[in-house]
Amino acid sequence: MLIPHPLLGLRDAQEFTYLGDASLMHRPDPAREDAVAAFADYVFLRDNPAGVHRELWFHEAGDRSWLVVTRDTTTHEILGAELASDVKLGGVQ
Amino acid sequence: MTRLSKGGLIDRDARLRFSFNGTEYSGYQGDTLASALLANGVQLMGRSFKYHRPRGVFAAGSEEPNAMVTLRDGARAEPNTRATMTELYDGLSARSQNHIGSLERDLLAVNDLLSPFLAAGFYYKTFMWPKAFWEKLYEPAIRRAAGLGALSMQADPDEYDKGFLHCDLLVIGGGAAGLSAALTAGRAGAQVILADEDFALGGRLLAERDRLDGAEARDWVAITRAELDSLPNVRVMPRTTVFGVYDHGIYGAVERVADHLPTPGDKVRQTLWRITAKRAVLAAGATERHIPFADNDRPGIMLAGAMRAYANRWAVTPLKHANDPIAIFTNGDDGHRTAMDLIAHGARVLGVIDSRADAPCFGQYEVFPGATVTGTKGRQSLYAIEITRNGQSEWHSVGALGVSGGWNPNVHLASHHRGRPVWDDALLAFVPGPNGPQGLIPAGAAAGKGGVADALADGMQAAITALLEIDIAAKPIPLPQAENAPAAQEAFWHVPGKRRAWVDFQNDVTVKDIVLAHKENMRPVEHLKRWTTLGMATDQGKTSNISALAVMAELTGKTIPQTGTTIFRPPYTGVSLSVLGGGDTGPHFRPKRLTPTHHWAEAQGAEFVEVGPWMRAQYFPQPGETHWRESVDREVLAVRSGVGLCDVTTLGKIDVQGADAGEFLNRVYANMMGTLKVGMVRYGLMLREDGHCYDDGTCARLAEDHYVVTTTTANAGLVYRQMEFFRQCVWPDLDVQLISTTDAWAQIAVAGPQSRTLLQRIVDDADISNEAFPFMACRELTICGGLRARLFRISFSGELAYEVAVPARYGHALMQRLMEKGADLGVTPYGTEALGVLRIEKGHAAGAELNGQTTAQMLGLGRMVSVKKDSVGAIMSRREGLAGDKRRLVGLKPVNAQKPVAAGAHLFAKDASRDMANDQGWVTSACYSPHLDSHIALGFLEDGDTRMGEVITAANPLEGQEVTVEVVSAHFVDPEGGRLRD
Amino acid sequence: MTDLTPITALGGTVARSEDFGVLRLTEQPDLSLASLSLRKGQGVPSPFGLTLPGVGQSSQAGEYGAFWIGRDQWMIEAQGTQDIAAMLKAEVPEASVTEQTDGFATFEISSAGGAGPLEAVMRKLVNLDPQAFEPGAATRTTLEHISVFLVRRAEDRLAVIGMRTYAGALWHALSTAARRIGAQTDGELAK
Amino acid sequence: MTFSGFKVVKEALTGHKGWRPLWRDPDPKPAYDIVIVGGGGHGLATAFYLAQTFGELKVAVLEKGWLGSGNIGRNTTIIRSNYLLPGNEPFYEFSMKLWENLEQATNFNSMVSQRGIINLIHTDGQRDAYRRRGNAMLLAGADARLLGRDELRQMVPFLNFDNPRFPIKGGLMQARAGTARHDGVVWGYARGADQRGVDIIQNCEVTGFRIEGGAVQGVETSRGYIGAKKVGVAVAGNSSRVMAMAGMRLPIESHALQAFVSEGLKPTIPGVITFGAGHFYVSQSDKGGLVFGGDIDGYNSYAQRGNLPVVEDVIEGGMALMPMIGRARLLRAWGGVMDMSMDGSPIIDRTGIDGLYFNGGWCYGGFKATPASGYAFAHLLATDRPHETATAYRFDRFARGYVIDEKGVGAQPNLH
Repeated sequence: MLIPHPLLGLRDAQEFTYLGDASLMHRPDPAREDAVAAFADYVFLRDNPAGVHRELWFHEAGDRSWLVVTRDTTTHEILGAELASDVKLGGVQ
Repeated sequence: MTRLSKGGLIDRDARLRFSFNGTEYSGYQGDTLASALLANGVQLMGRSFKYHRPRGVFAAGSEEPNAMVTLRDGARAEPNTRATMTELYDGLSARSQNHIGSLERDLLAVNDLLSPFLAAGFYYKTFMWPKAFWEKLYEPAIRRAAGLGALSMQADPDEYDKGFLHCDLLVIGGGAAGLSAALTAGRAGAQVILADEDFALGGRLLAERDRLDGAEARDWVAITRAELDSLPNVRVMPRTTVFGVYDHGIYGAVERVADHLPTPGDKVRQTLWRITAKRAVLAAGATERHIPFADNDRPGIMLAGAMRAYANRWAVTPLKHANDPIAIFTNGDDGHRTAMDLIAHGARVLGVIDSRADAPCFGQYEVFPGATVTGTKGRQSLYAIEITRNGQSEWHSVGALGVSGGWNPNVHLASHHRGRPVWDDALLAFVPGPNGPQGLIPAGAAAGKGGVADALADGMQAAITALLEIDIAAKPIPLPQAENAPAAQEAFWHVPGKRRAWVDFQNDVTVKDIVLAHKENMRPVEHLKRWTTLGMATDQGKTSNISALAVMAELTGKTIPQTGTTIFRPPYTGVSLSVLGGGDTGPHFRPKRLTPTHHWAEAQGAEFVEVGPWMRAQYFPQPGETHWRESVDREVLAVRSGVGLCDVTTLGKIDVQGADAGEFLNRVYANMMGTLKVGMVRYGLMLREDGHCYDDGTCARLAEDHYVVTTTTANAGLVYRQMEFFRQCVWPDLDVQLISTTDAWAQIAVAGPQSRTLLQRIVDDADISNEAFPFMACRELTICGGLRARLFRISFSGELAYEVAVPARYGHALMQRLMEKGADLGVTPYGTEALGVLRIEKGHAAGAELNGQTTAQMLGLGRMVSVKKDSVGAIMSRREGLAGDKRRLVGLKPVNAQKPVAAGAHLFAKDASRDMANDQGWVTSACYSPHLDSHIALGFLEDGDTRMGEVITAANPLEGQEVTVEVVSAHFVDPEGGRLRD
Repeated sequence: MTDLTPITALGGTVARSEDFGVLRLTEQPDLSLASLSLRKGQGVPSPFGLTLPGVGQSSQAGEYGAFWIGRDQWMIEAQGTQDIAAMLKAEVPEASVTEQTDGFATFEISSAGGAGPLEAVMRKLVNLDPQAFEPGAATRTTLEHISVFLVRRAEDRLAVIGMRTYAGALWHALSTAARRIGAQTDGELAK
Repeated sequence: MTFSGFKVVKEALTGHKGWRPLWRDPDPKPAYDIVIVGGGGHGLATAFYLAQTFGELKVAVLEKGWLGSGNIGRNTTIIRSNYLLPGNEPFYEFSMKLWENLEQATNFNSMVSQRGIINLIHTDGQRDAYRRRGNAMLLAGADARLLGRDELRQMVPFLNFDNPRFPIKGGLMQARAGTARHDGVVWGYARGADQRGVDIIQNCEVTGFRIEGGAVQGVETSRGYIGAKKVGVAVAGNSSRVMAMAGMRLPIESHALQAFVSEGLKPTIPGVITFGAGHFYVSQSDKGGLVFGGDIDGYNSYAQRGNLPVVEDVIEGGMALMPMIGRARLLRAWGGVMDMSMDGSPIIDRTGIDGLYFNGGWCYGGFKATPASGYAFAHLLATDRPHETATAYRFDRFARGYVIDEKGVGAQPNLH
């Protein structure tokens, strides 16, 4: 696989470590009343779509950036990649 | 000898000796083992898998099902090697396979007589009674007969390599279409790789008598090759099989660098290339199929196209006796080409048996229109065939028979991403479908355009199209004048009859087996394959699958496309495990990390142990010590009574800086880090977000906005990754910068009551007295006359102890210096074994306790999970399953101090029966404590914290041991911690 | 100065160097390194007069060099062994600076036969297109399971900067590739 | 029809005229008592035990493709019960006991072959962990042996004992473990279920659940609506997308796992060998192919194929362990879709919807579980109570904190 790094261009996926669903960026508010239930959903449940999936890859043997990669899980086609910190600070989702 | 007197792409001046089954033969440069054996009149080359039928060569390429040999001898023996793909070299030695006794008199040929009992799926229906006999009798017998070739059982002595290539256009296959594609792209200046599995470029152009620009095709091939070789932007890779298509334009290819040489010499034998291609042209050609008929598997029967290739490229006929007549059986025009080529080479042709009633004739030979072959004779060499026309049969003497059932485009790579090929009614074949891998364009015969003129034009057009997609403008090139050979054919798939008609030769699958599969409702094509083993042999059914589908379609009344194909999977042809495994099978299998004092420890005679990627000194045997325990006991006691030195560089170190560094660490550690004073260290516990313990270590605050944290050796990379995750993905608003510094510092633990005394001798001017530098202090200072260092007063052993860090290049010298300066103090280097004993004595958790399944409470660290703040894992650590877990880390002391406790033993109340219901925990770590002169252990025990003093049993039924132990505090040594603080 | 004697990453007292045909592999112990990370909102500085390079690039100013290692993050290089972290911190006191000199082992592969043999070695070791990795380019990637920085110093010189504790394994990988390429004749290396 | 050696001989002598379809191809009926979604190993085993043990008469199995087209059709065929945790070990041991009597139960030779499994030990820490595991196995009534280096070397002398990166110090062996012929398992259960009246319906894809008042009424399929009192879903690999049709999110990700087979070789490897330091496990089939595998590819995937780096990683491990296999060739590589759960252990449980039951999350260990999974799921469907060996496989273990995490890596599926 090749990951289209937003800064570095196409890079061998072997340089990356995969984490999973990008929803992991949205850690629940620990102060909310149903925090335990919210955290249980956050930690354990996944949409796991057959199709377009937004997911986190860490460029471990590269620039050490976390990326949000949009990829089709049925074809492995990659539709885009962004720096996770930009996504988070940009308030996406 | 059946070598033709002239012609062929062989160098008749270069005679090569070789042996087959111990008999010496000779051939020429340019031969394959198959062509050379045929030239020597050898028809019988192997035995089939199941019935051990005598078999000769059937094809001329990588689709060969029959002529499988074990090539070379000794450790280089290579089983299941296709004679058709083996380039002849001087001294080649090969043996046939899968027979007991000689190839000619294989004792297992008895299986053939038993074939009625061995029909498709027979083994699923029997061998079930009596029950025990399957494993004791039946299966061992089946296993004895299994397999084809044998492993040498020796390590492969050759070297292998891997590499990466990048190009604009990868052209797979160097026949007419591939050459024109490569030339088009090469002239356009694109970066081009042209790969072909053959040792000579040209593909079928070398096997046919096509004329290009009025000359022999091989002339055009040579000129084209020369031009491609001259272009700096084109890499021509013969002997290279592109075996798989992976995601995003990555292709796997194996280059057989030295397989054509007697031994590789200073070359690698093969190289695995991972080719990243922006676009690719699949010009892999087509594979001829046969027509199953009665007894169609005899040596002397082969594909008609292969027969042509042998005659045209290698100047041989597949006969045992040179002047025997040859017959052709075909359902189309293509078979006639073989007859004409053979005649042109002066061979005797009996005629062409053409299933079509209106069969044409293209030359001076007899045609049997509307006829089929319905029988053959000749157990080890064909000598007669039965031709049936209008119900009339007659036998004819022949020495060989060519069979042509049409050509299947080699769609394999185009289907590696599970896109299915589509049926072409005109072509009577599957062609690549629309859902192939992105960027891969089939061309030429692989796309169903097998005529030479068509293939040349299609290859060129494919290159132009592919390059246009990546913004490279390629112009059409002048193509040589060529003609498409007549290729009309009819759909004629097999000759019905009562005798066995082979479909899959290697695995002995016959039309009858398909009929049986149909009868038993094994009709989906995957069931057919699995029930009969069709297409599962080493040739992966290249010559058999489509014919089998056609037979099944006929039985079910469906069309062939409705019947469908099985899935095409990599590799296209078998790839050696050695080349995929890359070569470094020994000590360099995975890289080693060496500590800064590794060479010093080596010089001291240390024993080393693998700890993940690291090599660590395990213990330092001294003269006279005969058992590791003696060394370890000595090292442990030295620390407890004097001072010891241990390289602890392997612990991960992460530099954390920024205005929000303290807040960040508050969030990733369970306990509070933001309140840590500058110049102090705190033990840190890290949870996973699911609330279980993840890692532990220390946080040292070097400045208001600067911490150095340590991790366990095993988790260094993981903790760094997790911290970056939180920094970038969860809290990017915090001002924090992280970088790993594990390797930068050589860190040496100086532990024991004399450690301060020793350190005072190397510290330049800093005051490290207990008052100035108390327990859990840290400081940047200089030692040994100005060397930058960091000193931490932390202890893993429970003794007064420090860790001193210096730039890694000085670790070796620092260790030497400490040894010198501490000689009078009895300074002693210690390894991981003593480190382990010391920490067990002190009750510190390590890998066996922090195994990812345990909680802070279990470790007795529950109060470290701060409730004053949120941190990773804090919320989930309060779930009932974790909060209610009553297991606690305890110390275990055998009642008989000299009786060892085994880590991994399970804990039981003294009189409880030894079963799961009464299982109350397990021993995590165990050792002999020289300090206490007793074996000791740590373990997790139900309600352990309330059971001090209870005598329980550590049961280890696996090794037949039970040890009575007393439950004690995990802190065997100095539970009050006074030694740390003095 | 301290009277302790340092050793090289490969454990010697002098740098190791070995020739393989036209290729030379050399250990370079006299390179000082420190990482520079910008704080939140900090502008890009010019320590030692360096223009800090853009993504995937390196730059040079006198004895100092820099290469990009991540967003808002560079590795600063200096010839010779010196307390580069302290010097750098003095240049850019508001930034996060971390001593990295001994975190890494630096090896240089140089070719007396032009770019060809050097690129052939690269093709055996890293998944980067050598033709696109032009002089001045710098990146981190994996090499035989080891994470390394590569800096193309020139057409015929490549620095391979890997974690110091992996130095021996890295030398093994580099020298194996160099030996195999170095043993080939010029013709085989043409492309 | 009963299969036997006698029958095989008789048919051979009479031209194979008497063979009958292994199962019928019935049209779906309007309604069943129990509909099983998924005609793989687990679904068919469930149907078999529902009919054979629990006396359920109106059962259908719906399969969107051909029987056994999921992971049961492409795996490394290993059966074993060498687990550590009390939530797992009794279940897998129950499965092992069902394997041991499978042929007699189904009258079909699924070639269960107890040639043993050896998990190699490379470090002292690993030996301690395996000792704990071996003891757990014995306590659960399974068999286990701790092998020393010398004993191991006698059994498998061809391993790289003398020049390894990671030394081989011994092994944990389960002699009763081994392999079974994966397709034979499918066909045995399918034929057995069919003979007991189960309707097995191929090419019938479930496209939705009909749920009214919080209770399942039946399933919409590509062959029309089929009513059902109870619906059991056993579609591992596709669990998330099927259960999403019922509005459920699962603690599961789908991942690609590759498996490999070499060309046929004369048998040399006696049982199953697992190389802990190098991501590699291997056995040799009765046909002679080396059947081997390693880690999952690591990213979410439904593509049923994998990539080259894992191929290399697995084979590098194999070569380091057994350098003598180098001159053999890789023949085929497969990719399957694994239901990777958040703790590496499966789920067999009711759902929040009455009458809808779930079986999945098998990670890459589903094959060995097939008999017990089918039996336990049948037990749950028939009695509404979990089987005694499967009580831990609940959905709510995640939220409540009772995960069954053999590897101790937490909620990251690609590490299990």
